[in-house]
Amino acid sequence: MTDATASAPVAAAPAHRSLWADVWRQFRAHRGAMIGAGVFGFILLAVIFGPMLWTIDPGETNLRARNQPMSWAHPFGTDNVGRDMLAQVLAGGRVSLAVGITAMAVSMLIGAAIGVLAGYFRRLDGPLMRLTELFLALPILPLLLVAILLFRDTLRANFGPEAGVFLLIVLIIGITSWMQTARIVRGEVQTLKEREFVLAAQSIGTKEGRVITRHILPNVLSPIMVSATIGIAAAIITESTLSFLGLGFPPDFPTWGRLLFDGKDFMTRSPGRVIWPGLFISLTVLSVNFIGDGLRDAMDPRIRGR
Amino acid sequence: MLRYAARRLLISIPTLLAISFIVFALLDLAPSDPTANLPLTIPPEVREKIRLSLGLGEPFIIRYFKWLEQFLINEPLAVLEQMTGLTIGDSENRLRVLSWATRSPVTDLIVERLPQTLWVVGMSYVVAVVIAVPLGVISAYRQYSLFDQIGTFISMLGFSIPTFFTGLLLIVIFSVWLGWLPSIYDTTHVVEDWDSFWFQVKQMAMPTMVLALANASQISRFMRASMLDNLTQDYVRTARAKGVRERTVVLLHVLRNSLIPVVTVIALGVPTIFGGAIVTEQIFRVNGIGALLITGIESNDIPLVQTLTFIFAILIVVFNLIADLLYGVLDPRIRYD
Amino acid sequence: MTGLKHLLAASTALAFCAGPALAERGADGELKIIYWQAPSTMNPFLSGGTKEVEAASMVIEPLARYSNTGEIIPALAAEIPTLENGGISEDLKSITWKLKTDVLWSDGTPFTAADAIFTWQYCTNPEGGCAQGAYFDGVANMEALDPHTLKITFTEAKPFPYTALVGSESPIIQAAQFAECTGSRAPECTEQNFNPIGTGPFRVVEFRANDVITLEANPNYRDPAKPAFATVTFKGGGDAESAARSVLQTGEFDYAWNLQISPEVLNEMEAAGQGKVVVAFATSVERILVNFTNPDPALGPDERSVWKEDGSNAHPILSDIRVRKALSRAIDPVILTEIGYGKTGRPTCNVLPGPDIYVSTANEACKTQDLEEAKALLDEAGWVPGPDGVRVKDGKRLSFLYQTSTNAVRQEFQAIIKEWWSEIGVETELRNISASVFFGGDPNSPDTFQKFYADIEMYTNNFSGVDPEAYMAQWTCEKAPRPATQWQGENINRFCSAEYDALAAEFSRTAGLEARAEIAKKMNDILMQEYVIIPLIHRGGTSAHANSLGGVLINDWDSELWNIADWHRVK
Amino acid sequence: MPLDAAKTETLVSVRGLSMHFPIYAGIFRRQVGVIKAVDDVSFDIGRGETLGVVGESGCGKSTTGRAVIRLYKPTAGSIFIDGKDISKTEGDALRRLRPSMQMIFQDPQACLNPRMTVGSIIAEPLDEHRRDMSRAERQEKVRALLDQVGMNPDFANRYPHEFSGGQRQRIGIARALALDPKFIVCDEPIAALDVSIQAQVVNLLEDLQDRLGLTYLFISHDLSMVRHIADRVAVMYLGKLVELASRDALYESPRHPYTKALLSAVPTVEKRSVERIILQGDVPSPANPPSGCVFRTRCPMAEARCAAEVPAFRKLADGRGVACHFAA
Amino acid sequence: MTDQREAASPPVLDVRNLETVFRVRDGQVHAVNGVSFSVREGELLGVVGESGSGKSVTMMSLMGLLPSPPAMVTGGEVLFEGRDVLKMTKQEMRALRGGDIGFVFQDPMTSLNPVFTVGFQIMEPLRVHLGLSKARARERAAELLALVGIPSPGARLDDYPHQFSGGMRQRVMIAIALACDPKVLIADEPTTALDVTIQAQILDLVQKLRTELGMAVIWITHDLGVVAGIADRVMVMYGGQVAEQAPVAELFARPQHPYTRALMQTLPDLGGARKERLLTIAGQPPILRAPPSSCPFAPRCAHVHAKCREANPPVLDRGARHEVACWWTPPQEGRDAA
Repeated sequence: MTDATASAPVAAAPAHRSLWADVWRQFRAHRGAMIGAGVFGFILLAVIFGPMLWTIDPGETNLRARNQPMSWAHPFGTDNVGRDMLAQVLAGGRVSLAVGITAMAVSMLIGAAIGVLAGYFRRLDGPLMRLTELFLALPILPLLLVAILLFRDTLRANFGPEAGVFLLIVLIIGITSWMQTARIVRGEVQTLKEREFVLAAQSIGTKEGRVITRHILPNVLSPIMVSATIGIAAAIITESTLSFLGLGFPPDFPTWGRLLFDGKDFMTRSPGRVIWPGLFISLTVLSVNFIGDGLRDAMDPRIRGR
Repeated sequence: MLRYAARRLLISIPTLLAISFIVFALLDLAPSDPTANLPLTIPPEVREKIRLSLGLGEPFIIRYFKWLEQFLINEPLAVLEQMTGLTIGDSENRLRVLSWATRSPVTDLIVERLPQTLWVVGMSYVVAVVIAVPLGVISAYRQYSLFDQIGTFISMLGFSIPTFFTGLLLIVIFSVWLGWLPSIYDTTHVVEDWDSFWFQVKQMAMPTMVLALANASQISRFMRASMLDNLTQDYVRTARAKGVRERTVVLLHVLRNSLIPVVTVIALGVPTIFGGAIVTEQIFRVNGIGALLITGIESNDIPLVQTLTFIFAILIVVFNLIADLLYGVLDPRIRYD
Repeated sequence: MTGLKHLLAASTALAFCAGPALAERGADGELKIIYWQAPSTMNPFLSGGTKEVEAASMVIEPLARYSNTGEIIPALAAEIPTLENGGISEDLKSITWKLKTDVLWSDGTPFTAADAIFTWQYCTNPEGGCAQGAYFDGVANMEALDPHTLKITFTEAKPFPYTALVGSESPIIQAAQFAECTGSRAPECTEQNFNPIGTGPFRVVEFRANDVITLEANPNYRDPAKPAFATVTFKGGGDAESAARSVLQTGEFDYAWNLQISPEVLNEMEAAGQGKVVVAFATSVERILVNFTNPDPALGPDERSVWKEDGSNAHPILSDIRVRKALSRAIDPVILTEIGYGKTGRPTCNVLPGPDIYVSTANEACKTQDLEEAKALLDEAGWVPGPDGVRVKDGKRLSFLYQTSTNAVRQEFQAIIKEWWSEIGVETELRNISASVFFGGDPNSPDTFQKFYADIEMYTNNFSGVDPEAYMAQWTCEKAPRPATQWQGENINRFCSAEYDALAAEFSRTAGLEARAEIAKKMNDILMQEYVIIPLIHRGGTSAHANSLGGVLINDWDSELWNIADWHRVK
Repeated sequence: MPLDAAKTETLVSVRGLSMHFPIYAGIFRRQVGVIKAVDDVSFDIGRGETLGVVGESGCGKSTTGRAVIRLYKPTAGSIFIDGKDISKTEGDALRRLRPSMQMIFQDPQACLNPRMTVGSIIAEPLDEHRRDMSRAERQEKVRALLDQVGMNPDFANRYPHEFSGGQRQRIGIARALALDPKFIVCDEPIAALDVSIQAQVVNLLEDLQDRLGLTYLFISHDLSMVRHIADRVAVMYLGKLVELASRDALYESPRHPYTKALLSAVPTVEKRSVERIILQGDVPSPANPPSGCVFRTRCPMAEARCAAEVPAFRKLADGRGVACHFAA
Repeated sequence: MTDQREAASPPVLDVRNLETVFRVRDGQVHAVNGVSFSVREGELLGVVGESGSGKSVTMMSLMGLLPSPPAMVTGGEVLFEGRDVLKMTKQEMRALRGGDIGFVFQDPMTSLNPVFTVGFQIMEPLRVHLGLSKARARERAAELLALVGIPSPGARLDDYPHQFSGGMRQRVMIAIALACDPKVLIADEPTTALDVTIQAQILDLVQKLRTELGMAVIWITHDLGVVAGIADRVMVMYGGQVAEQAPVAELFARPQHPYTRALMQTLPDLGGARKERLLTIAGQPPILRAPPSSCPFAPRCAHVHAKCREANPPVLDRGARHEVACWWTPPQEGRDAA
């Protein structure tokens, strides 16, 4: 396009702003993303600080207050052994979100590393892409289930019951979900590599490592961030699916998926046991997806120009 | 193109072998015991005998190669024999992959389960595509319109709410409260007249919808993005400058180009049809492949899980290849040599 | 014809449970049964699972079976052999069964003693991996005195000889059909294993493993008026909750098995009015086991949780009976029952909860929780409350590792019991292990229930049939699992008492129900009063049937489908 | 005279430079051929001189430029800079040579990392090579460089997207100057700029050359701009050097039929008497170039001989070089 | 020749005071501000300007080819054979596009639909506008390919665009534009993406076709050299306005607008004496956030004076069909020393 996209900024008085400020400006214009960010922020704050305000121990049973509906004493009601649902949902959210975020971080780390290496070094491209294909072809859910059976107890023994399972689930989700990111990053790196500023860095004599860290990585950050939001959402869903199938965290360890699994039998009797964790899973995933959508728009230079 | 396909196929072979080894090894290493689910009243000597009778006495590598031979040679031959009625070689003494739980050939179990999975999951996929493509097209064409906003929100909802949640919700609403639809899928149901057809429709409705919602969400988002990419291309302006009707511009020029990536995405999703929808099948008791896998895992039926997992891997590899080739067929710019 | 007489005798034996006027065979159409754990085979010898055994019980039958009251009644046998009628030899070393003479297999061929003998050979073939091998323990020989008389001889005196070929776990298969399927070929006979020819009221039309079994009335069944149903659809898969719903709420099925779900949910579903929940109690007890040996990880593999004759390896805290008793006194089994089982369980103070004549009444105090007494016991034992509420003695905290298998109800129990124990100053670390590992018996895994690398563990055990001899013999010293036995052995507690061992030996020599019951109760009381085991709940088999289904007599001693021939539609 | 720079001593000397890219095909990805992007090219550039390289897209001029400063590893040939053959140098040794030769890129949008500030972009070569300088010194140098290319030194902490194309090109030039190079390859530095801006950049390049005694390899498809800036001009076609002559000689009396056609095709404001030569057809694929003379398929003078025999690049009487059988 | 035609025929396309605005996030960009011009049958109007000068937007907006939103034509009229295009229904407008008015765009690589054969794309306007049968359309398409100089046209109809080189693709684009014998051909920088030797081929072709077919051509370019070679009249645009408009010889002989003059001076020459130094125009072309209230070129103008900053100069005819929008009058010395 020639004249239609009047993208050259006015030379006279360009407000001094970095690229990220620009992205943020565009992001703010995306209503869905802003609502998503608000909801996600709220959930995040709630699960981080909520347990400090709502101090009931989520594991504390109260046989005199079983299957309570919503009340002031128990805003989300109680379960069939009288544990407070609000406390459980908050505690479960900590785990679910921590799983989501950590698993995403693991998967991004692997995905970005493999993507950058494959995209940047031609020699590594073949083998690394074969590896990616191999992982893509591995049916994830069954292997996930098996791996959990396989390593659960070893890790439990070494890291304690909670940290062990957490580590395991996070690692497994991370290790089995990096492939899309790697592919996207690789593609992006391959185009970036042809961009003249990379050539310019080479002509300056910048070392390869620094070319990657200084020129390649910052520029693949936006696809990585978009995949990251999708990754968080996917990891939360995967964890809850595993828990739902009864194969994730053990029953005494509340996560949203686990709460949903335990509560599903009580769906008609105390709907709160399903609705609250279900709502939180859905809201979190929804808001994160909307954030991803907004980020994608905000970082897409074609859209940003408009 | 042919040469490209051949090359891709050749590359897939080592990949598949590697996968077969990983699958076998992982499952074999899993601390699962085929007798763990038996009642505690069964004494240990008997358990040990059961284990030996399941072939657990041999070393790992031997079992791997045996399984590989059974899987790659014996099972295909057996399936072939069943389909054609011919007898090939020594079919009596051919060692097949036997399930630990049922002691029957694993492939027979899979063949038995395939129809319901193909029906329900396949139908949901078809429904998803049929819904998603127009949805994506309109959403993109009317970007930021109310339709687009609502469509985007619904499709977001579709992949934000896990299927187990929607599934349970539907059961409570339609089976328990309203009593309209059966909550348990009858795999033996045979469609022979209008009524039985109607029953089939009713029993497929919920699982199909749950899966279709999830799938349609993904596909429509892809479709929308792809349409948006293409709507701003120069050739669209050319088509308009030719005086072509707007509908033709969108439905012929833009859609044709936008479908290229979407079709490959759709092709990549096909293995999941064969793989079954583990959670949905479990919830609605559609005892298909996914449910088989879960039972296999729960009852430590390692040969069954190994075989299913590997078949699934093969399907993924094959459909990856098909997706690539489709790309070449649909996009004249791609020449694979 | 003698056949007719026998047949009449048999039906009179069952008359008390038969429904209203005998209808025509197949008149009631289709029966829909849901077992949420789907059967994987119809051959109970290849799978010890309850679901397989019960599914098979519609098709193949034993010589005798247990009624819903735990009584032995004839099935393929004409009568139950006893010492009185001479069916059991005086030296208790043989039993002679008279078979019904008019029984036909579903393929029309006659049933004879040869089939019974074949079944014994089939199951005891060393290469076959028969899951029911224990039923034939001690059988020295089987011979056919005539085609309808079977003599079983035992290697030593057997005071309770109704094991081999008795009960749904030990039915008789047709020799002609399985002749080629012995030994290592047993698993390969898919057709036979999925579609066994039987003498029962139904025969298989189609078997889909782990999914659905379609059956139809056996045209050669010995009672021409039975079964009332023409076909049975036996669906599997899913979970207990939705199975219950399909019978109690949506009415899609007639009968649902093993509804282990939260009592509140079950009650609510039953309130919908479509069907009834029925419970039968046999011998299953959910119990807490106390480790008598030291599970300290610091000890080596040969020491940890290994019982030593010199007592050097006794548990440092739990070997004090006052502590064990205190733990028991702090538990309220009534509340646990209410929360976890409702009417599908009842609180118990015995590890041997049935049949009725074996049940001791000496331990009822355990049903009432007494935290004060528990505290007093701990005080007495020298455990004084520490600053954080946890009791200490000699600088050691009163702290236990409490393990069980992964299961929602068990984790709830763990949480509640932990709460109670913390009230008396006991600290508890909870641990749950996936069932397949916990019960998997892998000698290399540290997490099996046999290894007991914990202070306390909890699970359910029972015995099949009605005779507790083998069950009670589990707590003899020699049965303690240890490295030398590859960690096999049933004395999971590693409890060792000369008095108990002596009683066990006596039990194995005593014939006569009354005398045997006396000994069994004594043994039970020792285990209870030593607080070796803290029994929690006597668990029942819970099922649900539609209101329109008649003739159901729930039975936990045998297959729940034991009298399916009598089931009928209530008009 | 033009082959060996006469004006002063030679700074850059390229001999027989070839840059071939392999083509892989078939089931086993075997190499089935090569794209001869640059094929046997030789030239010299004198100190302080500007050598223009012209040709149509795909003729190999950019590849030549990149190969000369060793952004590629040449397939054959040698490159002497200041008498030192750098064609085989690798790794750290090559890195140490970088300061003496720099490059200015075509796309002012693409050649600046959008995530870095102008200051850090210009400082990057200093960070890499001038560890001896203190932070403050480096900052001072950046300011000086910005000033040198006619930009406000205070712009150092802004981002590239805040600038117009011409300004970005100035930033690119400042970066190239940071290490005080002797030799700069200008790869179509004005192609992406508007007409009114092109002149600004070209004037700046000329000023810098005068002031700093730079040597340029100026690659462009704009023949009038090359005429303006270059001292000598090389014409490339399909990876080959077809003519190399001093500016005036080339523009006044081109000898190679391709040069003639190229010159006549340029639309100009002034009326020209030269008969317009319109070449037929397209440039052949470099993967499958014609036999003999690569230009013969479009050459109005082509004869049988041209298909059989590769014309040598030979020196004519007036010192220019031409690769044509018929040039005299 | 031009004068003759002027008397003989009314303008085919007459644009008056066209205004186009882009809605952007933080306001508006006034891309076209009161542009007026006309073309007659057989006339080639060259439109020159830098990027952002509004030359493409003008042409796109008069045929409704700009995406809307964000673009909006806010004023003026476009008379095609006397009818106002801007008031036409969608159907009428469509009949005009591709029928009476053909378009050729800048980038032949992206302007053709990659997944349809070239034949299909040429046949499309034939079938839409002329209602030709498939066979007839194909025949005609082959003729058109032959007309634009593509060898073995019949065989190449079934090829896809990627099988053509850039120059060939531009020929295909021209064939599409010519398919229905348009009265006006609008070419938007059709040779910018091409090499000079290929550009020469295309220029040659268009010149030939124009005389053969007798259509009016509007040729947008940023290259003064190109218009000098082919145009009858030249319109120079700046800041969304017409800066100067004159017959080609007149314009190059006596450029009156300071912008035109400066533009000519910045260009190096291919022949003649080499300039020691190129003249430059300082600063950047403007982006107008509001309709210009002063001369948009004033900030960069060498001859700027107070009035330029106060009012936007109207387009004034300075004789010899030479129209200029400038307050300044160059000294009457004939040809300015360029």
